[in-house]
Amino acid sequence: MINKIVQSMAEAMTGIRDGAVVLLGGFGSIGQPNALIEGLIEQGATDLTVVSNNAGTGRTGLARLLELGRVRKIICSYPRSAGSVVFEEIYRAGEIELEIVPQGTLSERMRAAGAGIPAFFTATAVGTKLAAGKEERDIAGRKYLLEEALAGDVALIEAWEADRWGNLTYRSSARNFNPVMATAAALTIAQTQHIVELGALDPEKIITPGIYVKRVLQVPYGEPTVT
Amino acid sequence: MINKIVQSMAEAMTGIRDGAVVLLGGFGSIGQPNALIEGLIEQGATDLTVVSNNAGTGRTGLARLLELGRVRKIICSYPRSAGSVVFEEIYRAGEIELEIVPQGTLSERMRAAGAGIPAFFTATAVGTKLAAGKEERDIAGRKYLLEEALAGDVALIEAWEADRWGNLTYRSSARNFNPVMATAAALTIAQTQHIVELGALDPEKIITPGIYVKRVLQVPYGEPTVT
Amino acid sequence: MSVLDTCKPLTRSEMAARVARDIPEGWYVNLGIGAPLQIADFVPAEREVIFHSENGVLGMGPAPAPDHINRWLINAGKQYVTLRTGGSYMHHCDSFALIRGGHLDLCVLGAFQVAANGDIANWSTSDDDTAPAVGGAMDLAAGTRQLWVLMEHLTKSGDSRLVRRCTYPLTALGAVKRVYSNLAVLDVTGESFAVREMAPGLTLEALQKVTEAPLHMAT
Amino acid sequence: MSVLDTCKPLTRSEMAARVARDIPEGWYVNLGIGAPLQIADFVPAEREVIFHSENGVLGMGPAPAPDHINRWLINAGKQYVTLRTGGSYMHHCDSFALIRGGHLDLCVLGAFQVAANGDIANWSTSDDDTAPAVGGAMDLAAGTRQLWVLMEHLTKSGDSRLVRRCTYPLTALGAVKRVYSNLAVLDVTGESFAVREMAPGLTLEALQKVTEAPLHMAT
Repeated sequence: MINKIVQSMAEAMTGIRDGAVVLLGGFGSIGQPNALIEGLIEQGATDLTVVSNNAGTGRTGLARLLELGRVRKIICSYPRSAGSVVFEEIYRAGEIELEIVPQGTLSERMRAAGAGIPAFFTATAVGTKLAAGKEERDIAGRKYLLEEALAGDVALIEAWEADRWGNLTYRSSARNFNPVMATAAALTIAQTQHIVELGALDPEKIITPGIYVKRVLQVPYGEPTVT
Repeated sequence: MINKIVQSMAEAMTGIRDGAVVLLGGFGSIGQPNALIEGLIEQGATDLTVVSNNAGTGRTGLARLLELGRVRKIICSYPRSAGSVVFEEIYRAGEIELEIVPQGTLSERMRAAGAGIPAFFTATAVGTKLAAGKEERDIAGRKYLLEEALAGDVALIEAWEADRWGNLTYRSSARNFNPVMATAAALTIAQTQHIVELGALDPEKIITPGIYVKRVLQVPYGEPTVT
Repeated sequence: MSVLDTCKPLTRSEMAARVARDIPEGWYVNLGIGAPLQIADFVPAEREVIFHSENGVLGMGPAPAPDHINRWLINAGKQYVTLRTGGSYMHHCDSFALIRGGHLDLCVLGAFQVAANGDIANWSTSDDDTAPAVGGAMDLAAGTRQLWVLMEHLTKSGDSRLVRRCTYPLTALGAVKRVYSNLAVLDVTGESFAVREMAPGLTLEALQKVTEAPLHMAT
Repeated sequence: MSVLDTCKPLTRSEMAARVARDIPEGWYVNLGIGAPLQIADFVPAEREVIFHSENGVLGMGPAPAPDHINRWLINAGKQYVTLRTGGSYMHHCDSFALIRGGHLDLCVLGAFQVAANGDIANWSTSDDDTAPAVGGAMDLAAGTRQLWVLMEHLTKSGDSRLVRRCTYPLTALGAVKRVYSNLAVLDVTGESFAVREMAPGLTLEALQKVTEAPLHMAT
């Protein structure tokens, strides 16, 4: 019997190695796998490359991971928000490498990794400083940049419901980056508010099929708070 | 008030021009917009390029459109099936141009058109005769082909439920090419079995949001038959 | 005496209302975070305009009543919002495919500078910015069918934001179609801005005095 | 006297059952149309193997009872199928993203020829084929983590389908990992096939006699 549900955080975090590329779901604090990030802090892997839309706020979660010096490089679209104090400190101190990627290019690069597409052309960022070093090509009279797939070793995501096959649903705008990150990593670990029986999820409504998910940990924390 | 529901086939077919690239949803006879294809036959546009996974069976629908000499070129993955007699006749007679595209490349090329990606690399068809004339590139030690976006002027698709904003759901495997074709055409026309009140579709379950749909025509034909 | 003393510049709310007036029913519209978000408040509910938020919300409605907050539903500015009847959710990648694919009729962004040729700079104020943050601005500017900019005509220090050539790092080349400022509504024409409307009491001459980019009256 | 007279070749069902034996629980598997589809019948339901059909069905189950047909649910071979508890639907593009992205553990295809270097030819029998039809074969062959081929060892006219070099138009280069024929199970090693099993009564020498590609015993 396939059973992707794990019973402990330690089990969920098994095998995340130093140097790993870690994709972190969520947009702002919604759909963010907070418990798994705490688990990763506990687990100890370091020298990480983190891919995340934002760069953490306050002193917990991703910000804490940064503060502990565990992240070598961050790839994101919007590191600067109210409360991203830790990131700004270590960035100014030259203690972290930053790769800024436009938000749509960021999600498409991960989608490409999950879909077996090593590179694609996009008009986003043409003529801007984010085009530096990128191949530019004229196609049918418009200029485009070649962007490469961005794959993760690990994805930490948050779901609303999950079953033992790893099928997932999300809630409202908490869907955000989670489904695409699930497809882009070798080891996708989901925290979920609810675990349901196999068959309880409407087959027409499953957003992430279990093929993309290796482990599921139930973390019923209630309602998120926007920080 | 936005209302994409049209009351007649003539209204649904307005503005399809000679020479148009027409995307036809469906896989086999499931999810195939049969009524709209009949409408197109009636409407009269000719010199069409048709994009469809199959090339029609029997002497109705797409096969009839072919038989009437209205299709200049067909782009598909699998023209030869039991009953594709019309296609085989006119193809042997040299009366139609055929572009064979691997099924996954076909759907991805349309997705690219809908997603603003003019071209992407894929490993599919490398080293085969379908690679002829295509740019090949080595990326991270593997060979890939550059494939171009495939956009439609018109998409004819079939849905299960629709509302006046053009939001759509599909049924089981009738989903197939329909959602991706909806994104890839300038004018997407959907036939639907059911029309529901705005708000009746679960926002978590809408597969094609109305932004991709211009017109909806209700065609409650009951159950499909596999041909 | 500044030109601003001789006329009545639009307030922020008036600017938002002015943009709202030009959005027809049935359009799919993305409003940039900050000032543009306010535009939605001035589109009457009976005129169906469908707002998109790049974090995967299509058919976004106004802020919820305090006792009816769905804590899983925020907009790109990370504020609580609602979903209108007929709205739907999508993931980030589908959401930006919608943007990049040119399916939005309109995007309204804020900006630091807009050039006469339609170049826009709205994400970074210098080339050595510490921790620049671009978000979805470049995708929206490059992908939307039509880009309008809503911004103050002048910087706090009185410099023109409508320029011959952007000096701040660019967001996109030649993307802007129209600018709504507190002094005027101007179309991008390539060489100079075409002035469609001015704030009450303003003349083209006076407007040109505070505008770096060349202006002409729209015909 | 043919080698086939001195041994007991596997029947089609035995071949399907033989492949089924090697598929472990938890694998995600796509079965090509034609003979490979039969493999599913030999995986016991209590061993959870999740079958994918490229027309957007994940968790495909066996054919329905005649009075319980869902007429919107077919497989890639256009036969009515069922959805297992836990299964789900996706659109074509997501379905092939799953294939192309290497998420399937296994695909089993039929073939006209497999070469010692793993090249496969399974979609067209000549370069000037009238109306060739490739379907999803190239995507599956290039994209799946592991490709096995299920085919008769010999053509109807007695030619070997395991060849030094494919003479039919290729489906993919170097993609095949293992071949299950009615005479043997063979691994692709690059130079010659490694024979893992033979049909009862067969020797390596006799098998080599009817096989164009060089063979050696697997160690």
